[in-house]
Amino acid sequence: MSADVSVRLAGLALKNPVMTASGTFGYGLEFAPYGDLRSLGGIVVKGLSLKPRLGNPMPRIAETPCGMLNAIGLQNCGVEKFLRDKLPLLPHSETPIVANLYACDADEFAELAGVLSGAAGVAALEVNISCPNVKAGGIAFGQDPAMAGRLAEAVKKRAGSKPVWVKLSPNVTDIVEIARAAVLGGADALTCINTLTGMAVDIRSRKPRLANVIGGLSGPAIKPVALRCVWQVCRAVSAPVIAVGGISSAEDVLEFILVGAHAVQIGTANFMRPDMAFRIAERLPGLMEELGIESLDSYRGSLSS
Amino acid sequence: MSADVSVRLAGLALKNPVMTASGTFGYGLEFAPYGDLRSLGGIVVKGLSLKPRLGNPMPRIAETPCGMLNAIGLQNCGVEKFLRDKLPLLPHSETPIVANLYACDADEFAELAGVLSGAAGVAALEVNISCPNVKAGGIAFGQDPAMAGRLAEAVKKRAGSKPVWVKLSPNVTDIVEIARAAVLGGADALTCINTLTGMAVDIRSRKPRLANVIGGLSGPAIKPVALRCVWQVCRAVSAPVIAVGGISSAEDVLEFILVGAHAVQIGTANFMRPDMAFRIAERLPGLMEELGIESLDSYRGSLSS
Amino acid sequence: MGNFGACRDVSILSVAPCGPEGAAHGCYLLELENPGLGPAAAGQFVMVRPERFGQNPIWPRPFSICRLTTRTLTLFVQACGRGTDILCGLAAGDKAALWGPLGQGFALEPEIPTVMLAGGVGIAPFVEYAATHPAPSNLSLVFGHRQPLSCYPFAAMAELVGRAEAFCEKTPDDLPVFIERLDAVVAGAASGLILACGPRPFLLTVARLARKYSARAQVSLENRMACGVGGCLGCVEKNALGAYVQTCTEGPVFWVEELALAEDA
Amino acid sequence: MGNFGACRDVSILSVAPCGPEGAAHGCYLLELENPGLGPAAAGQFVMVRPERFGQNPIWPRPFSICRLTTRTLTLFVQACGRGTDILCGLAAGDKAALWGPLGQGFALEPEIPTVMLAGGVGIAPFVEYAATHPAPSNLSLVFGHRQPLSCYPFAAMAELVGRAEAFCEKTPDDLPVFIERLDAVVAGAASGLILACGPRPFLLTVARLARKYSARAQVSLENRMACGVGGCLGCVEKNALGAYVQTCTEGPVFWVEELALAEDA
Ligand SMILES: Cc1cc2nc3c(=O)[nH]c(=O)nc-3n(C[C@H](O)[C@H](O)[C@H](O)COP(=O)(O)OP(=O)(O)OC[C@H]3O[C@@H](n4cnc5c(N)ncnc54)[C@H](O)[C@@H]3O)c2cc1C
Ligand SMILES: Cc1cc2nc3c(=O)[nH]c(=O)nc-3n(C[C@H](O)[C@H](O)[C@H](O)COP(=O)(O)OP(=O)(O)OC[C@H]3O[C@@H](n4cnc5c(N)ncnc54)[C@H](O)[C@@H]3O)c2cc1C
Ligand SMILES: Cc1cc2nc3c(=O)[nH]c(=O)nc-3n(C[C@H](O)[C@H](O)[C@H](O)COP(=O)(O)O)c2cc1C
Ligand SMILES: Cc1cc2nc3c(=O)[nH]c(=O)nc-3n(C[C@H](O)[C@H](O)[C@H](O)COP(=O)(O)O)c2cc1C
Ligand code: FES
Ligand code: FES
Repeated sequence: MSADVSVRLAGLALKNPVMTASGTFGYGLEFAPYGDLRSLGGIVVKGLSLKPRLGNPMPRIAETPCGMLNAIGLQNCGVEKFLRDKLPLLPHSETPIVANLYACDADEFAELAGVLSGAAGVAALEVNISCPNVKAGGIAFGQDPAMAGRLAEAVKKRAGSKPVWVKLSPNVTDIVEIARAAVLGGADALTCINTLTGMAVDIRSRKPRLANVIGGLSGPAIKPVALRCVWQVCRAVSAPVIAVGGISSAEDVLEFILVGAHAVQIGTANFMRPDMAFRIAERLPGLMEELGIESLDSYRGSLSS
Repeated sequence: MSADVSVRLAGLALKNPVMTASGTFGYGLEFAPYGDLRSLGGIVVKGLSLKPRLGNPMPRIAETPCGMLNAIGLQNCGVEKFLRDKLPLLPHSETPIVANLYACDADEFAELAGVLSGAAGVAALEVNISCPNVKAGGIAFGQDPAMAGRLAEAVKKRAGSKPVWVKLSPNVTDIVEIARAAVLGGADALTCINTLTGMAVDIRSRKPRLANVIGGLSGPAIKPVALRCVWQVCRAVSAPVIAVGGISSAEDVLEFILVGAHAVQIGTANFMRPDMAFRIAERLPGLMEELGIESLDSYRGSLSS
Repeated sequence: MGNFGACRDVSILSVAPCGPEGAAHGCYLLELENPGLGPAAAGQFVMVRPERFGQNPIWPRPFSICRLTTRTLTLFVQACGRGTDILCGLAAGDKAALWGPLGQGFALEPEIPTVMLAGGVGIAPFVEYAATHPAPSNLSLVFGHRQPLSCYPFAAMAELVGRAEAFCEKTPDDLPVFIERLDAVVAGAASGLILACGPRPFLLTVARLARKYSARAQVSLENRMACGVGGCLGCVEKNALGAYVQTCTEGPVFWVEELALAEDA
Repeated sequence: MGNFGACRDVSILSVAPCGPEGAAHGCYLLELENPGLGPAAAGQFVMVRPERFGQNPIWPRPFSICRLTTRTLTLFVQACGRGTDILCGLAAGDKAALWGPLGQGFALEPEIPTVMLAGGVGIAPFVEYAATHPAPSNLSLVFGHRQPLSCYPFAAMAELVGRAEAFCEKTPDDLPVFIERLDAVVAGAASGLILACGPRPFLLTVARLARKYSARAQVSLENRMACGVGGCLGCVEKNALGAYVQTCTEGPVFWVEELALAEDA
């Protein structure tokens, strides 16, 4: 009798709660040599924009204690090319493929949603209103409740039948306020959290370690912040929450389910070893059995205090 | 020819920029067996309140990747007992001893400042408007610019000749806004940053790892966030900034000076080994010589981009 | 770097499983250079932070002084997590920061019959206690354990002290039997001195029995510690007056009646 | 845990200083189990992440395949930071995650006179290149180094290839002399094939000289990498079209004219 790891998430049925986080798993295909993509609960691809984007100058990444900084700047091949060249190669009929959307204003977000709403192989739209690494829009969207609500609404209107997830920034005074606004705007689920804004410098060259100066902090270092954000948001809104931030083991997955998350995404940990997400998905049912947890539904949000 | 590590900081002359952070160095005396307290640039003692405080229930601390969470809840012996029993034992004529103030409202802060303004051995007052671990006041003060300004003003009015430092929270959308308000309110210097709000749970017992549920994240894990905050604040205000967050080596000290800090505080790293702050203070001039840095004044804020 | 005082960088002299089955059960004896630690009372502890920790884990780890000679410090360590796994995987020559002796040790009343109640790794401080006791025949030891007896430094102690018994807890059913035995031991020793070290539930039982029989008893707590020197206020325990006291400086050893021991901390 | 594909857990077979002075200068040869890596082209690399890293450092580390046999993979590693220090301190039996061969190797044109320009640890891929080249007498090696020559796998290569010379850069004054020598070498080899691996300034010099003499040249970049498999977009380099290309999948070896090599990255 194996533990039940299936999850219903805003209209999607996931085999298991282990998805991959946008920007840390390429377009999925890069990781196919390291595991069976169909064994994952879902795959969120690199942030897509209407037109291809060059991204930021190099260097773009820096290592930090138990984590890393990135300022990729949303380099991507554009939504058209993704739909034409990448999506057909992904196992979209067996595993939900989620598009992560980046745009500079509400109109552009709406247009992008419109393009993706018609793509059969796309299971959901994740709206990135929290990228710290781009000049226009980006994080500012995710720091203003009114703006967050407006963007959620704009995307939802054009998303057709696709569920809309809004991805929140932790770089705010009150994440609950933004979460509520996004749900009011029409978000079907919330993804918590994007990176923390950080910085690193080289004392010898006297230069920032990222050409962009500031970047997004991710990895195990930020797990306590992610856990706090997910817990706060789960208590405040009824929409399901997808947790992301520093997860690198099946134990970590259960921590986030315990505070109320429906599913999780593996981000930076995919860099620790390219089979990480596969290993975590495989390990989860066994760990649940060891702990006497019959199903995620029974465990979810059962934190006592 | 030894590098010049002396610092002038809002009216104080420090031998070197290496101070200790409030709450991580007891009342100073606890660390006397591990080094010469007079060799430090300054000692900021545990947060003091008008009356003694019990603090939060246990457990109060939890280890996290490259960091820790604490929810001590400002347990302290009260300002009277500090002035009577602790301060006289500290080398206050050779090393600045800084009082860290905690109170529940502006009146109480003002009263506390009044008491401390008359204490000859206290070199400066650091106002903690950013503690995430107490119910009343605490972090909420540091998240509202108007409130931050009001508290700075209230303390400054009663501080007499003592310089007033305001300690900022990173748990805000825009730390610069709070920094500006504190300086307008009369802060002579700003301390950046207090802890990030975080959480940890135990998947077996299904309980939070802290009795207080949430706590403050500190240690090397948060250094990139602290560095970003210090850089932002230094560019925005002319008041000197005292940097704190994840510093655990002389190299780290220079990183913060490079982005504009006047001085630094060693916090969680004091737990890694009780002679940490002493070692960093001793190592700094040698490191500067190796890098060809003649004085901190010449290096401060010299980040190129 | 100079010497700053009581925190020293020392070499690991040896790491060896305790007994033939020690490795399989994670029980090790670590021998470190003694850099000149002051005189220690049994029950005091040291903080150890191997270089290998890097920045993760962040905290040092507290261990009872198991045996201190002029040249060496021996710790008895159970590998049960990240930090102890790293420690038990060290080799001779590896470096660690070491400070101590810290805290308050056990009461020593040489003429008084003294019962040592030890649970698991809680036996560690009693090795030193017995070895430095002026009249070890006044000592008796009751030892509850889960791993094979040879994994603990029990045999040598048994030879030294007046009386020693071991109780192996193999299944949960054995627990009430052990508690019954403890009840009898405390009842019989109520006029002497009782010292206990072990997991928290074990100490709570001892505290309850001490109250029941009005015995003079001390317990050694193992609260989570960040600094070990009184600087963080993280390791506190509620005392009988309702205040939180630091177990690293005012403990780890307390008289039972000093504390308001809660079931849940 | 099952086997998920091309990322495997392997044992370290040995870690040994390279030459009698290797340890003093941080130069090591690491021998790992070859878990069945597919056929590799010299210039391709592997990602290695020892268990010992824990969660800090977070990234694996990229290393050129220095020698690959059916049973073993040899890396030539210079200890120069946190990760390489840990790697060079490993012992036989320690475990590491290993994936590869990754990226694009050097062009192989057996009949064409080929000059290998190596700087420091940049010699590593050329060991494999020479060992697997069908006509090594067509190869020549120009090697710039700072540590004693015995710290590098130079001698064995010198025996194998047609011509080998080494240039020791002892002081900053030696640099212009070395660059002059490189100028002459590239000028003389302009009709053949030039391959370069080493620090970025060295590669920039080679690229400049290749343009100057219209030589066909490849350079192997050592950009910072987080994933090594094309997943993070962190390791990019600007190409001649102004786009950012991943050096882990489209490189690390590039034809000089493919790139817009900037002095400063
Ligand atoms: C005064 C004192 C003396 C001790 N003497 C010994 C001894 O002689 N031999 C011995 O093997 N152990 C002793 N311990 C316990 C030892 O310190 C812990 O087992 C060790 O710190 C766990 O570290 P870890 O990284 O392996 O475990 P972790 O991975 O950190 O945690 C494993 C478990 O141990 C608990 N834990 C973590 N840190 C501590 C801590 N500092 N104190 C108590 N529990 C903790 C955690 O909550 C968790 O349940 C002593 C503890 C104290 C406070
Ligand atoms: C394709 C490729 C092949 C390589 N082959 C070899 C080899 O055969 N032998 C060898 O000794 N080294 C090789 N390197 C370089 C090696 O990966 C780095 O020396 C190593 O990652 C540094 O890790 P560290 O933790 O010791 O240094 P860190 O402490 O991380 O940093 C030390 C210095 O190295 C730089 N650095 C950090 N990470 C990298 C990285 N991933 N790539 C390049 N520079 C980095 C930092 O900016 C810093 O200046 C190769 C690199 C690449 C990309
Ligand atoms: C290299 C890198 C690129 C990322 N790109 C994106 C992106 O395109 N869109 C997005 O919404 N989040 C992006 N993120 C954020 C991650 O999806 C995730 O929210 C964050 O890294 C926290 O999770 P982690 O700690 O598990 O990495 C990126 C993160 C990294 C490290
Ligand atoms: C155990 C602990 C107690 C603390 N107590 C206080 C306090 O009383 N007042 C205060 O202003 N900050 C307090 N802090 C915050 C630190 O002074 C510091 O701002 C923070 O820990 C970040 O620095 P670090 O990463 O170097 O520890 C405390 C931090 C810790 C870890
Ligand atoms: S462990 Fe820090 S005060 Fe006791
Ligand atoms: S290292 Fe991640 S894309 Fe190249």
